[in-house]
Amino acid sequence: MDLKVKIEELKKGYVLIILAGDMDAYTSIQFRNVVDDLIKRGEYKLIVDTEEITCIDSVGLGMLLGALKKTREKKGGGLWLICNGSRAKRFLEITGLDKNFTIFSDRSHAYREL
Amino acid sequence: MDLKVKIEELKKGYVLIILAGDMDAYTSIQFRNVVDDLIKRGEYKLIVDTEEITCIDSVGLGMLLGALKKTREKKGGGLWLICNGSRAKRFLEITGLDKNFTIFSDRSHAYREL
Amino acid sequence: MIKSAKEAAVIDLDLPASVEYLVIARLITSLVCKRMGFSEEKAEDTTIAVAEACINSIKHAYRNNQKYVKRVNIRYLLYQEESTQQKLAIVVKDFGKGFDPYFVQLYIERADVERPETVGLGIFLIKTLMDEVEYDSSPARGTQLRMIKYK
Amino acid sequence: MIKSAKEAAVIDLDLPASVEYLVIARLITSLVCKRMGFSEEKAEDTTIAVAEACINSIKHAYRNNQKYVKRVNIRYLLYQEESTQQKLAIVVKDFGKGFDPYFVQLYIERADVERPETVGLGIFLIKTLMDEVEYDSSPARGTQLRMIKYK
Ligand SMILES: Nc1ncnc2c1ncn2[C@@H]1O[C@H](COP(=O)(O)OP(=O)(O)O)[C@@H](O)[C@H]1O
Ligand SMILES: Nc1ncnc2c1ncn2[C@@H]1O[C@H](COP(=O)(O)OP(=O)(O)O)[C@@H](O)[C@H]1O
Repeated sequence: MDLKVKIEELKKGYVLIILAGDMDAYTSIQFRNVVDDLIKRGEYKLIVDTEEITCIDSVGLGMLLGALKKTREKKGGGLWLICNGSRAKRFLEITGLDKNFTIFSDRSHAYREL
Repeated sequence: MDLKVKIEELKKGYVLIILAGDMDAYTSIQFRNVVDDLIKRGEYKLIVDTEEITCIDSVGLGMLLGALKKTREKKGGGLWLICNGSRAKRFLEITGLDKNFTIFSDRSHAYREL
Repeated sequence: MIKSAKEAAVIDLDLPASVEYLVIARLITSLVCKRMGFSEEKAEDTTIAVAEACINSIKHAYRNNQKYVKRVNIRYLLYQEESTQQKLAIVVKDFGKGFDPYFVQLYIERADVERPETVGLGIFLIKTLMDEVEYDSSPARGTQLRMIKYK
Repeated sequence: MIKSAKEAAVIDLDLPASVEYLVIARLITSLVCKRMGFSEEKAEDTTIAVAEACINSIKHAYRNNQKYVKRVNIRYLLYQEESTQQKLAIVVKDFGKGFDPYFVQLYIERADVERPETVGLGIFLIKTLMDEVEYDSSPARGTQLRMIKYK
């Protein structure tokens, strides 16, 4: 019933945001705050690891879409997802929104490709 | 929300009953059926491992007491509990019913003492 | 309190219309689905649908109005008789401003996943994930959404 | 449906009076306790108490009588205002045959753990685990048990 947001550096210039728990209408505002903070500090190449998300809803998904939009407005900015077997993956597929994101299957995959 | 009941032989002549999950008013009848079956087959030295019980209520506890009574009615019969940090332990303590049972902290403890 | 429906077991849940309590609606839904013996996927679909229905009641039904009693009511009807097609019916109800059922039809048909910022994701999900969906909405009585998932 | 209590968030759950649904009562209770920020021990205590209250309604209230609507109703009142002592009040209600409150007092005092086969374990547990317990029971209206746990 909580969302945990952890930040690491995966690769120079790229911030890795690890989400764990519920990404729902109640909790996902936390994610938005973290993203807004990062952008303010000039970090707008964001990789979001969704593997540990146990539940997501349309509001949580909206937050991911919002973050995608905000980072893309910056020159060189972007948001990439790591999702493989997670709930988030299935949710993205059902809604057809997976097409909007570049998706990696795991962190090393993201590391190599970016 | 389920109770899993597994049977093993811990030591010659002693049957080990391993309980896992909910031992409540809905599920604990399963335990009673297993005990009744064992007694019918002439097995009445029973060790019950309660460590994996995630929840217990007065009805579940009643089933343990009932089994204690039934085994003790048999010559040489008895029922011993393995409980250490489990929910069952706490429940037994609150009700003061721990005094009615011989309790071991783990299986090897039971093995040595019996 | 309910008047038992002979063929179905009925469970009622009544919550404040606030995102804080979504987790409770989700948890009960997934437990009820387990009780029904639903597959994991069906349970997940149903849980998402109930959550989206609640989110809509929270986001839209009581917007800009203090006078409503801001509650969301969820009724589960478990049809478990072996002889018939087993199903779970769920009614999510609010007492808010309602909306025109004509538009519901539009939202469902459009399902505009290409432009997700626009309206339509919630109802689209509900419609996609459940087997039957029926809206009954009016300004006087709020919105009642009846959905069915077959086992 | 409830009329919001200004100081408390209210959650209502209404279940068939059957052991099959105990797990739902337990789960909601433990979620509500988490929302209250209760310690694990307090959450567990409260959950046990609610389960025992439901078991009593299931075991005793509707015994030998077909005419009752066999339901158990649980109301959670979450008092979370920072300025006051935070507490969770829970009302468990059935519509069964009721019993004499005089005997409740006896059960509580006796708490006969030496002879657990005799009556008294359920009410003893409830009384032991909760901070305040109040029974209101009559043949006409069934039983209402009000309990409070402080944070
Ligand atoms: N319970 C409700 N009460 C009032 N209006 C609602 C309700 N549910 C849906 N609506 C209306 O239907 C529209 C479409 O809802 P939905 O498909 O969930 O998309 P979104 O919530 O993103 O707008 C909403 O914008 C709202 O106007
Ligand atoms: N909800 C209820 N409706 C009717 N009778 C009840 C109810 N709760 C308790 N009682 C009565 O109080 C007695 C004591 O209950 P309890 O302490 O839980 O022990 P037990 O359930 O083991 O008898 C019961 O035997 C029953 O007669």
